[in-house]
Amino acid sequence: MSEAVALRQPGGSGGAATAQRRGAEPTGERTLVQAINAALALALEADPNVVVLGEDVAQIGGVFRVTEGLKARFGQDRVIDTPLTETGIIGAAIGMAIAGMKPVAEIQFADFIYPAFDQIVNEAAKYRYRSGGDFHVPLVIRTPYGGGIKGGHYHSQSPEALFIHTPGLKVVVPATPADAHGLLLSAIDDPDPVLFFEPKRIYRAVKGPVPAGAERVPLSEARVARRGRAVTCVAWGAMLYEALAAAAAVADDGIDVEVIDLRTLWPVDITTLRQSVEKTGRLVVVQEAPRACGFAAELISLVCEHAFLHLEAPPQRVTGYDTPFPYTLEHDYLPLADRIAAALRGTARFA
Amino acid sequence: MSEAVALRQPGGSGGAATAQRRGAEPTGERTLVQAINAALALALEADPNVVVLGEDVAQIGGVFRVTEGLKARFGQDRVIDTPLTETGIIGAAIGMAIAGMKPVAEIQFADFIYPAFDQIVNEAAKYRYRSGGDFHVPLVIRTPYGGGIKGGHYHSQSPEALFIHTPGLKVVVPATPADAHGLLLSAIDDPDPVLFFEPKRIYRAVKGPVPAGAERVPLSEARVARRGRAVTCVAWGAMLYEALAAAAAVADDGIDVEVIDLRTLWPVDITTLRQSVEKTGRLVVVQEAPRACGFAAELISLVCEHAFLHLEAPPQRVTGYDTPFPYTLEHDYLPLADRIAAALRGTARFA
Amino acid sequence: MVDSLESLRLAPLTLPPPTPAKAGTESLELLANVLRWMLRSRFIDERLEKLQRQGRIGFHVGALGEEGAILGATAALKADDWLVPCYREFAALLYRGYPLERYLDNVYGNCDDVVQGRQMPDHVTSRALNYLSVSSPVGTQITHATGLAWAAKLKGERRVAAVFFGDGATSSNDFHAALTIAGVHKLPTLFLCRNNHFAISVPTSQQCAATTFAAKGAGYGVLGLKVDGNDVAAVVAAVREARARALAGEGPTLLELDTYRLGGHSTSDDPTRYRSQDEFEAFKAKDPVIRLRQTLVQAGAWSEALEADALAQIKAELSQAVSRAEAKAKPPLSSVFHDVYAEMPWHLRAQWREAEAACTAKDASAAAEEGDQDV
Amino acid sequence: MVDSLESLRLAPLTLPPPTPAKAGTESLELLANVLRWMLRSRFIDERLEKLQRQGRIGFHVGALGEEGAILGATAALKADDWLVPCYREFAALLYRGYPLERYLDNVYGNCDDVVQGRQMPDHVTSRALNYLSVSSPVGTQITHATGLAWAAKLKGERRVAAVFFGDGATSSNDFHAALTIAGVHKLPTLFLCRNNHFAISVPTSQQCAATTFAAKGAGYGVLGLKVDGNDVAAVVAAVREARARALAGEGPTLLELDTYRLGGHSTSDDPTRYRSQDEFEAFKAKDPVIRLRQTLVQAGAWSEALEADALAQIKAELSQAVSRAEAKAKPPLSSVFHDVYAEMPWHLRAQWREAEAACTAKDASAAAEEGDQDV
Ligand SMILES: Cc1ncc(C[n+]2csc(CCOP(=O)(O)OP(=O)(O)O)c2C)c(N)n1
Ligand SMILES: Cc1ncc(C[n+]2csc(CCOP(=O)(O)OP(=O)(O)O)c2C)c(N)n1
Ligand SMILES: [Mg+2]
Ligand SMILES: [Mg+2]
Repeated sequence: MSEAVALRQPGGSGGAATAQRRGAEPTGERTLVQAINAALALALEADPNVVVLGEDVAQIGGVFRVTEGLKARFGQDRVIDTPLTETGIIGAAIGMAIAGMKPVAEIQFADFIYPAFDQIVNEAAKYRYRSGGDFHVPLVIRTPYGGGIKGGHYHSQSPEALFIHTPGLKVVVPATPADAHGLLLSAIDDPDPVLFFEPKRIYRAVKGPVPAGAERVPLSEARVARRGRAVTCVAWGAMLYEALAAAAAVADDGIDVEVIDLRTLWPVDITTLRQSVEKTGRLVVVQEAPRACGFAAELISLVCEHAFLHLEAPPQRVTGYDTPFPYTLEHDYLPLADRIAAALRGTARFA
Repeated sequence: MSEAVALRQPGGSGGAATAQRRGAEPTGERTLVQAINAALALALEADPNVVVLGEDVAQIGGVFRVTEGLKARFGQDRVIDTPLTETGIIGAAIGMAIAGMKPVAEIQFADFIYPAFDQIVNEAAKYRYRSGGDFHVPLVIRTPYGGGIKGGHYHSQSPEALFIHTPGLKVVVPATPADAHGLLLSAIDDPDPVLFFEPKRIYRAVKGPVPAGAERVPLSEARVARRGRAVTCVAWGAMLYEALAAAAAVADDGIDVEVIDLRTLWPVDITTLRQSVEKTGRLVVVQEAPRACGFAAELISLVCEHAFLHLEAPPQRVTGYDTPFPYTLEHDYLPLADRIAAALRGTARFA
Repeated sequence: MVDSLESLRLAPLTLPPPTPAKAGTESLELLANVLRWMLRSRFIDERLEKLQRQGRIGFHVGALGEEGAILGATAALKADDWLVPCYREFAALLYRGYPLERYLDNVYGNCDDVVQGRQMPDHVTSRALNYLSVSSPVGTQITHATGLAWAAKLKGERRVAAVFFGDGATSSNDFHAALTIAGVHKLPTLFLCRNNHFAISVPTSQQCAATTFAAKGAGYGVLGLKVDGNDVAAVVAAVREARARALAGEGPTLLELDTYRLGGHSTSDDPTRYRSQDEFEAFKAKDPVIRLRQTLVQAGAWSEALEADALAQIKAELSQAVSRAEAKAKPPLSSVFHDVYAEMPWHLRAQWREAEAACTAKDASAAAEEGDQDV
Repeated sequence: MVDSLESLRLAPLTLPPPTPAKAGTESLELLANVLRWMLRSRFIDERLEKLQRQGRIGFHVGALGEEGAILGATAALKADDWLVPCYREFAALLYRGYPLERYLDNVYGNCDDVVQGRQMPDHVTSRALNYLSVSSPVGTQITHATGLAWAAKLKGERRVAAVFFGDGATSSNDFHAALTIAGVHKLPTLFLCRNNHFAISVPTSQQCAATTFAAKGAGYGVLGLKVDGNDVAAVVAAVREARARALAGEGPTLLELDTYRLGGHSTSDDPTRYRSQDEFEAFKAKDPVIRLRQTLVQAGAWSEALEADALAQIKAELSQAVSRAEAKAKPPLSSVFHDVYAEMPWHLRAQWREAEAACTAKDASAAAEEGDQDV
């Protein structure tokens, strides 16, 4: 089931991906990869200070071809293949950013971000604070993220919680081509370091319209992807489609689920979240990452702080398990629609 | 107030630190530093495979003198000053551990663990799993941890949540000399990688009896540091004493607080936690680290999952703020007794 | 000892190959055996690439063109030596005696896979053969080798730790850390840099501005040697010397095994996007299989018949291993939850029950759907 | 150009000091100014150490013995060049024109501190003076310098990025990454390694087995030079040459400034635990202040009167700066919550309110307690 789901479009009120269902011309439809590529091209064109750097990003346009064609168009000084050092990519990008450039650094897989972890959490995240605002680091770190492509432990990880726990960083995970486009442009505008996680499972599986212009999607605004009154289901990235599929499945049982696509994980849009839970009284959070100390825990704690008296059932988590990400059994590991549907049913019927 | 608190003993049922209150002979009393030193000496003596390695640990016995005297006693082959590379300390220690040794690696401050982050989360944590149990990594990483010594951003951090989020690791934070001693011995026995965070604010401020022998304190067993019926207050490390001081303060208002010293953060002792909340119906979690995605959020989510119907008030967090750790105003940043007491009152009186 | 190594460093990277005599004490028999393994390695690579194209396996990362460096170095080690792989050295493991079928089990990630289908194909391991676990993050294994060597030294064991890594990996944090520590503590570590001229698409000229990777040794007080990695006899001799130095307490050696990746980076890669056909042809002429075959044939130690025999043998063995591995079941659901820790903690037991329930529900609904269809 | 640098590399690390003539075009005036700053630096170190012992400040990390390397290099740069500090280079910032009182504000972490008391003492910064923010993690600034130089190159600016770091920092991940990238991209970076012979207690012999830290350059295709860091004229000349190379597009230079830490690592350290009095005395004889003073006096460019004047001046300035900084208030509570992001998000606004409430409550209860006592 899950494979098919990944190919479907998000439903709901977002509008971003409704064109396909209405049978729009294929010309308007883009994949996530194409949307990101287009946003990068717009940014490179608009501002000479924007540079793209990372392993294999220039000559071959990245191992997922997200940066394809950019080197040919903007030259090797602005689209740069680096040596194999994530420490160096991020460390040097921080220096560039301090000097007034806008580096968009790629980490080839989110699983390989850890050699740069010190630079991200001890340097980029704290630079503005520790220099009293004298310097700041307008850096975007793009990286393919999440499971579902048979990548095993090291090509499947979802480390967003580590960065949300680090003050000074922003964390974005788009789920639709339009959002990928508009959020990436906002991330590049942003004066602070932004982690931009790209759900690679849906890099090509999802298509949708993308504005031709440079319209921004503002950071820290969630999107209600499906309206409902019975349970609030929060998701992001590739799991949004699983949540929507689960919502559709339980709708047959008369359970009316509201699905929220967070889009920006941190700083989170607490208003949308609180209002939804105040309405539904029930919460299910979907997260690919291992459960313990994941972002779902933070969301549940926030809801306890902001809307406890509205809760009519224990808030639930549907997550990856607290194990490394497996290869053969990845579909048993991932919180796919079946598991979400079961949690939605359990939560909706709790009394 | 907070300085004085740090010098007090834990109360409650633990027994570990009751001697001083009974006026025991000073000979039986040891600081946390002395307890850890004694445990390391016992381990080095008992097993030739145990080695201690890190920056400045040998010649000068560590910047906090925790390993003082060990090089003189066990030789430079077993107590080793390394070059300034946390990547190398942990990477090499993993190799040693795979080869059947029991390295006890020191990271000079928890704030400097990030250059080794990749080795810890991608290698040590996954080695048993990814080799099908063929190899495993019996490694202990000791590191001074937490704020309160005027260390600013980089000598004050509490990064436990990052490691709890990583499957395959165990995380221990002792609060009493006896626990530091017995838990460190258990950590060294343990066949899996253990992060052993030492609350440096109470390195010398807390004294208590330590067994002369090699009694172990088992991992994953919490300690009820003070019995009570009205609110459960969970704490660990240096904040335990703040929680106890707050409990004492609100006891004057007739609020009877149960204080749990987790000791092992992960895997957590869910039984003790659940039973306490089932009894009190109210929960306050104290955590030094920044709030978002910290361990307090996980504890609250676990309680929602295991004891939601027992909750009579919203579970509350008293934590560091979502900013880097400040220098001059560190006592405004830390979740000290005043702030905990306010949360205990608010939670106890919630209706 | 260093002198004799120095001479190898100067060996020009050109045809004709050195005569076996130049290889010093290497016996023709050993070289013939290495050639046989090189042919096996290549046959496996070609077959697995096909299986991947057919969608029968998910992925393969091969050693085309680098067989001489990998198997020459492996042949120079003793069984007791730690062998720390990168991800391209499956043939080294097989050479040490790992059953081919078990390797295919790993490629298929089935229930007999040593790592229970938890990792991608080619991420194999063997404690019995002193062969560490393959990891995908580039470079991380290099510090492990330093630690293994340190343990050997502290325990007074007569063994070395030899670690493979690529040219790209010399830029990793772990390369730097490992050489720093091994240099200071004179650890018996052999750093085997397979310079195959690319890190995926990035050529060595964009990886590092040093004239050679061997030049990095001096910055750590470590002897650095550049060896023609397609000259198998030279590789065997150099690794043997480095091993002898290590055991004599003279410290680690950094060996740059200069070779060339004739295939793509992995089955996911298309090398025509970043290298010219001319360059490829030039290096293909220096193929270590061609060179070693020529040498051995001239010396009367190899023949067409032997070659045909070797190929027939691996063909038969591999067919059988593939069909057996392919027929096996997936690992059980329990494999997801075991081996995270030595003992399974409460939360993983609970999550395992959750996963079982999810499976049961899925099976039930699948059965129900089938039932529907039957109607 | 490289030739003239090579000769500096060979300059023996012995007294007597080189004559000013050897320093090429360095004017005596510039050297006299550097000496004045070296004396100021030393005076400040000695005073701050006392303040720390008296409990009036929390911490200080000084430059005793390393003033020649730090100020010589700084004097060779232009105001426009990026200066990326480690944590020991407060004198470089003052040399560039930072007001002494503002520096003391940072040491006291008071309300006028540029970083609002958020960092430990000596973690100062100045955008106006192109002086980056001091960080405690060792080595992290080295890659930043590479990035700054990269930006300068891409923007076509005529400036270099010079970065200070210690001998211990050469083992850091960032050293390796920075030199790798700067080498490949020929970036105008000056890597200034203050080899003061210790990383806290760990001597260079246990830090790295290479004969010199300068030898590391070759592994990155980067020119590496060892300079007598206590010979100020040599430092100035070497850094000028390296700067000229960088601007000429010839790429980065790694300069090992061989010096010695005459003090403890910081006010928290007791160096007698790890080094002998004999070693200390031997290096004390090579004190750069003594050497430069001798050279300049011989050349008629320095005198006792000038020295007395310089000391009187810094004494007066520092007394005033200390008493003013000490008298200032703490930073406001709001400083904890500002500057995490450019704009404060909702959760920090909420946490700020929490913190205000906690303060108010504490003040109230303190007032109440005082009231109790009054009774
Ligand atoms: C830390 C890290 N960064 C990036 C990658 C993605 N990646 C996989 S292999 C590879 C190139 C490795 O090149 P090299 O070390 O020369 O080895 P080779 O594949 O050529 O044998 C890259 C960039 C990774 N696996 N790990
Ligand atoms: C990553 C990291 N590890 C450890 C420390 C603790 N530490 C602070 S300074 C220092 C020694 C640095 O030595 P060196 O680079 O030679 O500089 P020096 O202090 O001698 O100028 C150490 C180990 C740190 N600050 N950062
Ligand atoms: Mg390569
Ligand atoms: Mg030093």
